[in-house]
Amino acid sequence: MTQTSPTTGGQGPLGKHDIAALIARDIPHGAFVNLGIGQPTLVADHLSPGSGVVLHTENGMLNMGPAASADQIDPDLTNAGKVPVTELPGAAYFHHADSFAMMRGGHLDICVLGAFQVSARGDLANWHTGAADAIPAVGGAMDLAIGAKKVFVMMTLFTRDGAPKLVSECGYPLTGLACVDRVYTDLAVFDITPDGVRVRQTFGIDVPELAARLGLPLQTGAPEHPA
Amino acid sequence: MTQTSPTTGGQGPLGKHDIAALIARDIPHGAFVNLGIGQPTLVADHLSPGSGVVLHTENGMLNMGPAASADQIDPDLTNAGKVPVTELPGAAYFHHADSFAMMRGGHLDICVLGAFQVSARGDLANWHTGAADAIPAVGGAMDLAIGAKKVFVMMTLFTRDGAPKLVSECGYPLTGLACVDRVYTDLAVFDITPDGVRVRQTFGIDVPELAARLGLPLQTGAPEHPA
Amino acid sequence: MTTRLCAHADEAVADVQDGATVLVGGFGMAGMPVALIDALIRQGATDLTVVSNNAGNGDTGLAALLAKGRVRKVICSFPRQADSWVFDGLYRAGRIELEVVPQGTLAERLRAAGAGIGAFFCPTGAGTLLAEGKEVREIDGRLHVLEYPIGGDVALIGAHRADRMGNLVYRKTARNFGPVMATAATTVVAQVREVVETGEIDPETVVTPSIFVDRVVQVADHS
Amino acid sequence: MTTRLCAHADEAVADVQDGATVLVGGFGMAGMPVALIDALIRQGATDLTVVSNNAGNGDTGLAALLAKGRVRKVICSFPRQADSWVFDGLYRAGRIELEVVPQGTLAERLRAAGAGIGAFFCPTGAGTLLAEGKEVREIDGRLHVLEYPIGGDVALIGAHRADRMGNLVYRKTARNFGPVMATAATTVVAQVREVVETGEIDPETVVTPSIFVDRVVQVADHS
Repeated sequence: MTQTSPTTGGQGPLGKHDIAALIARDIPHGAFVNLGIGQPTLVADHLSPGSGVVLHTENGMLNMGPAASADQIDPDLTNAGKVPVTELPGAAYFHHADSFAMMRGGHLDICVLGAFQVSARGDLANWHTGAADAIPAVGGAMDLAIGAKKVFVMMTLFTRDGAPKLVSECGYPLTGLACVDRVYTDLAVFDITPDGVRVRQTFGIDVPELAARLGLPLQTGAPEHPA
Repeated sequence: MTQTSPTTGGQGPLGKHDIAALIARDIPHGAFVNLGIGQPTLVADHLSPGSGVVLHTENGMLNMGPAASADQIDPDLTNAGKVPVTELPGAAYFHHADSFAMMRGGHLDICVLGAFQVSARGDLANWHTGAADAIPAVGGAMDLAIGAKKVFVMMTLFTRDGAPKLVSECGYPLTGLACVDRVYTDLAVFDITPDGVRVRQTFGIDVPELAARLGLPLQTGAPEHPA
Repeated sequence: MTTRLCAHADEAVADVQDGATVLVGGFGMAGMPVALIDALIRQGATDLTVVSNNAGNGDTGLAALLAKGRVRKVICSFPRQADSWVFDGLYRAGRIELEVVPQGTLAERLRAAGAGIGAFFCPTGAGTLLAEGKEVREIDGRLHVLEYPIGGDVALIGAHRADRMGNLVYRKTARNFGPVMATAATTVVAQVREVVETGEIDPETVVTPSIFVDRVVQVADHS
Repeated sequence: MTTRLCAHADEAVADVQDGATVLVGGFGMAGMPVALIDALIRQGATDLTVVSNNAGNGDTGLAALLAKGRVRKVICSFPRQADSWVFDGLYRAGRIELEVVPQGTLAERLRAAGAGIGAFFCPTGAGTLLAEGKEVREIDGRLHVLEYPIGGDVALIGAHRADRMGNLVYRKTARNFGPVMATAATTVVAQVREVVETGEIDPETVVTPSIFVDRVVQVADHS
């Protein structure tokens, strides 16, 4: 894990496991957290047993444990990605309406989501490419986007083609309006604040270059409203 | 229990236990029933163990048993009138939101309520005298009135002063609009139908006299839409 | 009314009508009422609207029902999956309608149907494609979308254990949509692994009370 | 965040602010958090809004809180009872505000606060005094009243057993408003009869998961 001051470029870019570790480090002790599906689930591997962090899976469970080993697989026990998982002491099961009530009601401290794009005011696009022949499928993405107290996004900062994914306005169909609080990427970590995008850390790139490549004004310095 | 054809007066008036027995007889096998508080709870005493009727109490229980005897009293187990009750095999407990969701969602077959007044189109008044100094208190009355598939009212047909309680328009503040299906009284049983009030049975009074005392047009003959 | 124990899944779904709206429980395979879906395929009802979290996987279960052309419309949160080729093909051929609903809103709309709620203002999806054409209102500074109930004619759910009265318990995350769908349909059919005597399920642990359950079928596990 | 086990009820309610909205569980004495109410009386917070099914009985508990003049407003379904003389006196003297809400609507408005629902259309009370001044809409041929959430700053609830993480189970009809109030307040305090080790409550039977519970106090039964 690489940590630098926001104004000097550190080693980078980070790999997805490094980003996951960075997010894990920023999750407060005892937080209730949903890791969505896909890459954000890597964050779980970096949470220490002593972290007290309780994982929520939207298919109806709190205190979800790690992925099940071959001899632990139980078809009745999966995460939201339908991967077999395990149960920790103190777990609780509940039905889908209760699970999403918990989420939408603002009881989760943090959720971590992937994204196609995040806008400078925190709009999130992560469910639909907008392609004419795409079959729309939203799952729990919109619920997660608006539900948790803090929404963290985990993504690469640029597409394979080099296009920024942190943008002034999302081009993809939105998942939620002004819902993202922080964006963890391979090149930097950003806070979305009422004053705009603030750089928390960079990895192998400096802020002026970052601003130039993103084409966005970037704030630096300590955030006024810490997450 | 006295049963007569609707057009001839039988013995009457009925006492509250006779009315309760009459209602119990009309509850189909296996029905899910709420008996509210007060007099309608007498109906439970007339349900045979083989009736398969399941009692709901809105404070969160299905398959409620009879009132607790002295050695059965458990402060954690009461009915909606806060009377200690018992639990039958196959009981289930649930919280208040689930209990009233069950009621409002139309899952109860029958509820039996007391009333100050019922109108000819089935409006119910049973929660508030409308007196200027009365402290309003509704409890579950409005939820019960609109929730069950069939709402039965159990009451005397006239006040102590001789005023009819089955009326063309309720004078008391309403509990629910057009929600009553059948009215069991000491002098007659009535169905509230789209065509008006239909007499099912009378007790010690004939229909012309009943109509005269009520000042209401009354239908007779078999109901077109049996309850 | 009294829950009926059916000897076979075919008996439990015998009266599903053409044009019915069928709620199908399960999230992935957990809680999926496979035996009931297979029975529905044999039964032959068509022109169905299916409400379920997904739109079928592989070639069995819901996918097989779709493949037979029995489903006019799917209401779900996540139709597109790695193995949803049956749905994908029908959709691209214009042979099936799709209503995509955010997963939590799907659960809440089902709950509303079961709970007698006429409609509700929900923040999920506000400002997105899925709110298009829907009434929007700002409440406490936040945009909300007006969502209506989704009720079914029939619900097919998978539970773990029933007693003879029809009280149900589930197991782990196989609980998912079962309890809420059980409140939201006119006729509720549950497949369970085990039927026990009335009184053998602790009343504190009942998840779906018998009032919601019309028919119970015991089936071998994972069939 | 992590649930805190408090040694004494006084510690659990130490930070209740003047002007707070306090949700108080219980139906009659079943589930009534008597020790927490007594602690709140000692603590001294005033100008409170109390949300509870009733408005106090006899001279103890909620009635004692009212008698000390600490409550500005009561939101409840059924204030008037044979032994509600404290409330009755304050109300008739114009010294307390009252909002009467149908019992199921009270539960549902609390649930809405906990479930992030902005408002909901409810058939209960349509056409009655309790709908006066409220938005009404006909949905599917039936009148519905628009109802808004009721959330609290603090919830005081009585449960049966907690584990050290804060998962709660209730007992019989003492469950009543506890689970829904636990979802609806910023700070949730539960008094329980027993605290067990984490892992000793079957995860299938947890009624209020620890995520909703901030503080737990073990108290002797019926105190």
